Amino acid sequence: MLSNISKNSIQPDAWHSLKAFTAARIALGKTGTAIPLKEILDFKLAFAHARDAVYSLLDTQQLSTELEIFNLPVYSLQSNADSRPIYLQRPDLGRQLNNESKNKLQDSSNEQFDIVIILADGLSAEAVNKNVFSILQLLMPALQQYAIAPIVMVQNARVAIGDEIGSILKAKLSLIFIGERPGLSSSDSLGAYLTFNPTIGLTDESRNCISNIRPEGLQYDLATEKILYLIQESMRLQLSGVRLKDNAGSIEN
Amino acid sequence: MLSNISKNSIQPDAWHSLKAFTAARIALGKTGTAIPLKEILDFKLAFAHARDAVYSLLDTQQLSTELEIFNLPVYSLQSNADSRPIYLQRPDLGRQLNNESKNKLQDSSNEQFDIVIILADGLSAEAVNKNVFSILQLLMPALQQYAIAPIVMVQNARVAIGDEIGSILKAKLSLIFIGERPGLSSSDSLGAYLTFNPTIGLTDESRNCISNIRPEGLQYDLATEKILYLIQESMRLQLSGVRLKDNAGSIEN
Amino acid sequence: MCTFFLYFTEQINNIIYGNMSYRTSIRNKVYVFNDLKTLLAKASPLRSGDVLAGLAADSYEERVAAQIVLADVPLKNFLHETIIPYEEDEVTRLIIDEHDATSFLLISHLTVGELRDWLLSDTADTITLQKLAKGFTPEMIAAVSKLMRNQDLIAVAQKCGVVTRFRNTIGLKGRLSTRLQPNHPTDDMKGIAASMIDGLLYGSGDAVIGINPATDSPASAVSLLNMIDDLRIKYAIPTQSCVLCHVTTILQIIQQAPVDLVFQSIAGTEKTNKSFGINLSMLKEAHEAALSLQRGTIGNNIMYFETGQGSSLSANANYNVDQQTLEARAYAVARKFNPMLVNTVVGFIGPEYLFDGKQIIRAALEDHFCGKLLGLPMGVDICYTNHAEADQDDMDNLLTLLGVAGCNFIMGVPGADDIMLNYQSTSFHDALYLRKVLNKKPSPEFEAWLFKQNIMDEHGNQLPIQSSHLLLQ
Amino acid sequence: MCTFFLYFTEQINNIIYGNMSYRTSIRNKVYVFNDLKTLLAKASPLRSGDVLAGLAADSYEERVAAQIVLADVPLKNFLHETIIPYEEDEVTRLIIDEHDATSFLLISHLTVGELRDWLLSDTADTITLQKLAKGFTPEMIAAVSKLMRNQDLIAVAQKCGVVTRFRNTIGLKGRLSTRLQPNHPTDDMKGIAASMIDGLLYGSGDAVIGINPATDSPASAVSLLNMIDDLRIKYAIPTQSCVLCHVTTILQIIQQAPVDLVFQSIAGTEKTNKSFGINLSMLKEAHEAALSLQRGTIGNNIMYFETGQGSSLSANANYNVDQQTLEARAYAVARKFNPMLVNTVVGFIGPEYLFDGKQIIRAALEDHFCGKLLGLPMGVDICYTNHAEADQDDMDNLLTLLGVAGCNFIMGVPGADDIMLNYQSTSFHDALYLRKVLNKKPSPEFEAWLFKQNIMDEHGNQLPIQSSHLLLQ
Ligand code: B12
Ligand code: B12
Repeated sequence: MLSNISKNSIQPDAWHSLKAFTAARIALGKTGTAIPLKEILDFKLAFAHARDAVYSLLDTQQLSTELEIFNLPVYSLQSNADSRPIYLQRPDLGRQLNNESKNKLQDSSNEQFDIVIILADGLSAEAVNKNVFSILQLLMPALQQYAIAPIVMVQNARVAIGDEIGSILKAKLSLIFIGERPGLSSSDSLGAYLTFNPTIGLTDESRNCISNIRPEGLQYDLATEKILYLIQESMRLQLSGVRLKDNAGSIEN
Repeated sequence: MLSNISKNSIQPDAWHSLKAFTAARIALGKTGTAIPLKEILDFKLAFAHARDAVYSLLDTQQLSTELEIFNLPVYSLQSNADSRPIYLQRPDLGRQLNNESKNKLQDSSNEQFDIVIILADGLSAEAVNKNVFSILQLLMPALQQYAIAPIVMVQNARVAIGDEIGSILKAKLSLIFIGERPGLSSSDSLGAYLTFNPTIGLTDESRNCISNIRPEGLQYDLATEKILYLIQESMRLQLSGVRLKDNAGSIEN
Repeated sequence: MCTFFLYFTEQINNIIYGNMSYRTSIRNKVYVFNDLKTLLAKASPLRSGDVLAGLAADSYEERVAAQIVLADVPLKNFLHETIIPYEEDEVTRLIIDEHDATSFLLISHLTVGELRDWLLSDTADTITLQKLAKGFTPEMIAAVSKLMRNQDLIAVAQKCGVVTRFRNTIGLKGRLSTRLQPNHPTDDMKGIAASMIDGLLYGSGDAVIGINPATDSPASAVSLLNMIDDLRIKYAIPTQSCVLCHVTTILQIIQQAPVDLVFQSIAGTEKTNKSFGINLSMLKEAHEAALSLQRGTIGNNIMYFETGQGSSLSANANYNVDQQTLEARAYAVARKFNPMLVNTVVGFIGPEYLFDGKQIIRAALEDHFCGKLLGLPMGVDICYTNHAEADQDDMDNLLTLLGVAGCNFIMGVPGADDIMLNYQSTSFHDALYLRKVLNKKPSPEFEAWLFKQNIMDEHGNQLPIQSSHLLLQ
Repeated sequence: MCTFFLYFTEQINNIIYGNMSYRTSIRNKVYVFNDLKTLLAKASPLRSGDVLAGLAADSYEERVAAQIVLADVPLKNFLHETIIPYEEDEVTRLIIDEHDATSFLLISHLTVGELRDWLLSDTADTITLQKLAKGFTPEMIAAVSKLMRNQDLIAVAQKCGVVTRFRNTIGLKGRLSTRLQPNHPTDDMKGIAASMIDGLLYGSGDAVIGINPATDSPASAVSLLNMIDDLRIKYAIPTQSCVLCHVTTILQIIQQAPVDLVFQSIAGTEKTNKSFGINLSMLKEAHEAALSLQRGTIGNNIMYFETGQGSSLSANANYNVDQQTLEARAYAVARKFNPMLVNTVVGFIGPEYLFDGKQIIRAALEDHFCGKLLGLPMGVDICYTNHAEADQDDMDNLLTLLGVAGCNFIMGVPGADDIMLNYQSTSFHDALYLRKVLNKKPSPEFEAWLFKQNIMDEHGNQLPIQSSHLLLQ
């Protein structure tokens, strides 16, 4: 009886084939009630990398170069959170432009705009670095009917910083692309938040969200479709947020 | 049945009178299996104060004044642990004199001594501030037959710093008084460690320890008795540590 | 020890400001707490969110001073001194207007400290605690939790029993249920189904099969609901489903879709709820609409709420009340609607509110305790994000502690990694671990189903599943 | 997930240095670990003592890399690559010379990672684990513990069973024992007796009544031993006593005093033990002397050892081995002498070795797991000092976790406050809490005594004690 100790104690799961349908950690198998060590170590390594992604930096250089084709002024701004550790502990500061940035923006223009597009690092600059240009390439041409404000890149930022930026630039609508917190299976997931009539002090019921934008998530074309639908509807109804529903037709059809 | 909720749920212990014999937290009573809240809060407050004691400072001013009556030079030195947080994390540094202190001591004398007495903050400077002078008042007169080195006060120090000090001063024996880690019921407990032939690199089997010196613990006169016994025996046997036993007769008799 | 008798606690009626002022002195230092909400905040165990809000005690001594004072505050005070004005906040109005004075009579003579001591006494048994639930206000329970050690929170919660029913029974003694959470970043039907099958074959999903949809599209919600319902009917699974979109979205589709439980995130102030795009009357409307569908077979607990410390501060809607007290107030919102499940998503937001594993563990035990005492079917999403100072070891600790405390349900996420919400929760395996080391079983109806499907045996062991298994067809 | 397959693990025999070199690469970064002891250190969960020693992994990624490599190391390697030279260290010699090759044969084909997976499997049951204990070396078990999550450490330890006997039986399933620790700063007989009575009336003291004497005076040790023995005989208490002075002091008095258990602090290297003033032959001498007294009535487990991570580094005797591996090596010393009790005093020394509650909890679970697998009757002194970053909540967590893990015994200190050793441990109440929430009982012989003395009823509830109670006379 005692001689039966086998090199492989794992009970595999018979539904391994289902893994084709999702990146979720399914069909891991088990030993007793536990996850096999191989999977645990894989998880831990992903954890190491997700934690690193939180500290990734917005590649403003690269982004600026890419954005040139849109022929719009580009600003590179900072929030009031001076460092990453402060950013993580002080979401309030991440919602405010620092003084220098505020001045820069205020001096920039007296025009009124329809839409301001903002690129913010959020919790994963990697997400912005990797995805935002691809989606803008699809989106920008479709926005030709609107007066587009200078593009704003902002570091150590939270979603609500779009309210300040939008109001300074007197934009009817702000669209902020921001890095979602990194997960183990995707440290580069982009979120887009849309706010009609951006004004300091707004809260999240006044926005709409398009989440999980990345090649393995909501793909660029579908994301663009959703964003365009929401922009049109927002402009038509003159509002955004919970009363604006995404009736663009489900992704599946 | 439900109306029986009483203001006082505590089941007191019938042996309250035993508290007279010990400062231990006995006869606390209980509610269910739990300690009554009043006692929990008392414990927490003591915890606050014990934690503060860790950060108390050696009152070198006051101590110097007090030590004057012994007519010995007094040195005030520092270990290589520059701050309290470093001290707590780096016991190795707390065992070394910093350079300045080392030089000071090396320059001080070429004599040889029998005994060097060291006052070190350890984990509670409070313990030294409160107790050491009282015990030295009893101890010093009894040490007249020995050549006593300058008294050394040292901050951010561990027990083994006595080895370096003793060897620089070429003392046959070092006696370090040091603050024991503060407890909830006594944040000012003093320890004394005695080492024959102090040399850098010794470990604790080579020392003797007299612990819990304070009015509510080992009282000054009894502590002095013990220390004197150990010094005499150490000098006689030319050793200290596990092979030197405290046969001075138990405290009780 | 004897030092205790040197501290004196006095409460003086501050005529000038028209409210109570609370004070004590320790070693000649006088500590004054201007009002109840300040006292509650200063008495709270340290957490980053209260520091961020500028409400935390400045020193450990000040925290203990506040606890000493709080211990002597009569429970009655909580009915007279509201921490957010009655006029300004519908949650306060709910708390005060629906407070059950009859149950409260039984404890109205106690102080907060006396309540703590009584809760731990043997006379505070399951039945008595159930009877008292409606007599407690959230603030009273938040207050008492601040005086409790983790072991107290566990021991008292273990004595509570809150049982709810829809298609099965959740919260019985010796049982541990799970929400199966098969999220997918594009709401892909096959991807979600794959995770669901995985979970079911691991014995997960008795509390609810609940999907967070990636989009808030009503059409997508309808498809998802149909998909789960088809599966549930096909395999006759005694459980309930939920798509966790915004309550307004559910209201929009409730007539066309098989809606079992109605979900909503809720918080402890009207203003925070407004930032979530909801208010009490919307919840009432949703509750009534769902009830009218009459889909529950053995019970009518039909709401699923999620909460979590920190959301009010994040929405600038905290009224300088500490985050744990606000969390308890969210439970007043929840209990108005007899929910099937209440889930505190404790480490979900991030380190700005709960910095590390220690704070997450403490908060989870508090939330579970407070919810249970207030009569709610509490589950906990044992979780953390990658920007917090926590890891799987902290979650293992919390998981085990909540098991001992008698938590109604936890999450079941494939491999503990939510690939859409981007955080780590508990895996299907984690639930099996907990059931095994504490000898717990799933909900009885679901357990019977697992036997029938040859997924689990009577000892609670998972059985080997062949590729020919019904669920894999 | 699929990223896993991108990492490759290779082990190449490094001919130049004559030992194995261990390496892997992650995202193009190559990680090389020169030898087994480096690998073990880098694979260790973060703790301050390893940082202090300069041995800890530089990043979380490096730690995981080391764990990935360690998983593939064959158990056999541990017999060939000693981490402290055989020639230099008697603990290494003990480990190698007394290794049971027959038991090892059963697992000799496994790697560390395969051992982890097997330990968690259902085939690794209590009896099999008991049979294997002597086939494990401390380093193997330390290695496997580094690959385990807290829940693994708990689940596997729960399956172990180590039972010892002297005058009662300690370590049976469903039992939780306590060392009654009635210390006093001046060894005052009445003071100590008062704490002893307090503890006994709270159902504490079945593992041992053990006093740390404030002085190391032989005369005082004799008085203390006589005092406990008188009390034990007078009330016919089925337990054992111990005075925790240095083993040389006990040896000096063993012929004149009623010595039940012989105590000594031990560590995992010869050099550290030397700094404690001991070596293996002294322990052997003490063991034999104590056995010759024949005081045990139902068994002959006669030694009581204490250990704790960090002592080797503190004595400059760590040979660049991480503190947890050294701790496991101390267990090899312990098991040589069939101890009645082994107690890891986990948070006792201070933050330089275990910084905060999280590190203390992790270390305690590791120690308990390693000791149990090596066949030792492990107890844990769940404790912290006032210079560490820990508090009662951390201890409540650890207490509860160890209860689930099946820890043999914990400490019983009046009010959790040791007034002589100056640290916080567990109180008599804590043990009652744990017994209650987990439905555990004391050692059977002691339980019967508690019934007889009307201290406890059959449900494990404490009975009210009148001042006329026998023990109070
Ligand atoms: C954290 C989080 C929350 C937290 C936010 C609190 C906080 N202080 O951070 C809490 C738990 C309170 C929350 C609540 C809700 N959330 Co949410 N949340 C997230 C999550 C997991 C991460 C967001 C993030 O990383 N932001 C980036 C950082 C850098 O920015 P930030 O400024 O710190 O974050 C702000 C926004 O994230 C915003 N926010 C959070 N959720 C939502 C939802 C909507 C619709 C909007 C407009 C804004 C918003 O709150 C933060 C503070 O202002 C995302 C999932 C994801 N993968 O992104 C879902 C997500 C954004 N939330 C979602 C939903 C549905 C909700 C709820 C509406 C659920 C409900 N039925 O009540 C509520 C209410 C939202 C509201 N109106 O306030 C959906 C949105 C779906 C969609 N496409 O519309 C997402 C995508 C998850 C999901 N699929 O279920 N959420
Ligand atoms: C911490 C501690 C330990 C730790 C020390 C490890 C470390 N790195 O800190 C450990 C657990 C290893 C330990 C072991 C022992 N200890 Co011890 N220990 C203490 C304790 C609780 C606190 C000491 C303190 O605060 N020091 C002050 C700080 C600032 O100085 P430090 O340089 O950091 O500490 C050094 C000394 O404390 C020394 N040390 C620790 N214990 C002992 C014991 C003796 C006899 C000596 C000479 C030195 C010594 O180790 C430290 C590192 O070098 C005291 C009780 C108390 N209230 O003081 C007992 C205490 C000093 N220890 C005691 C004993 C008996 C022992 C043992 C001999 C027990 C045994 N039978 O094996 C062993 C071996 C000691 C040795 N020769 O090394 C007794 C001494 C009694 C006496 N009057 O002789 C005391 C008073 C407790 C008691 N009553 O049981 N101990």
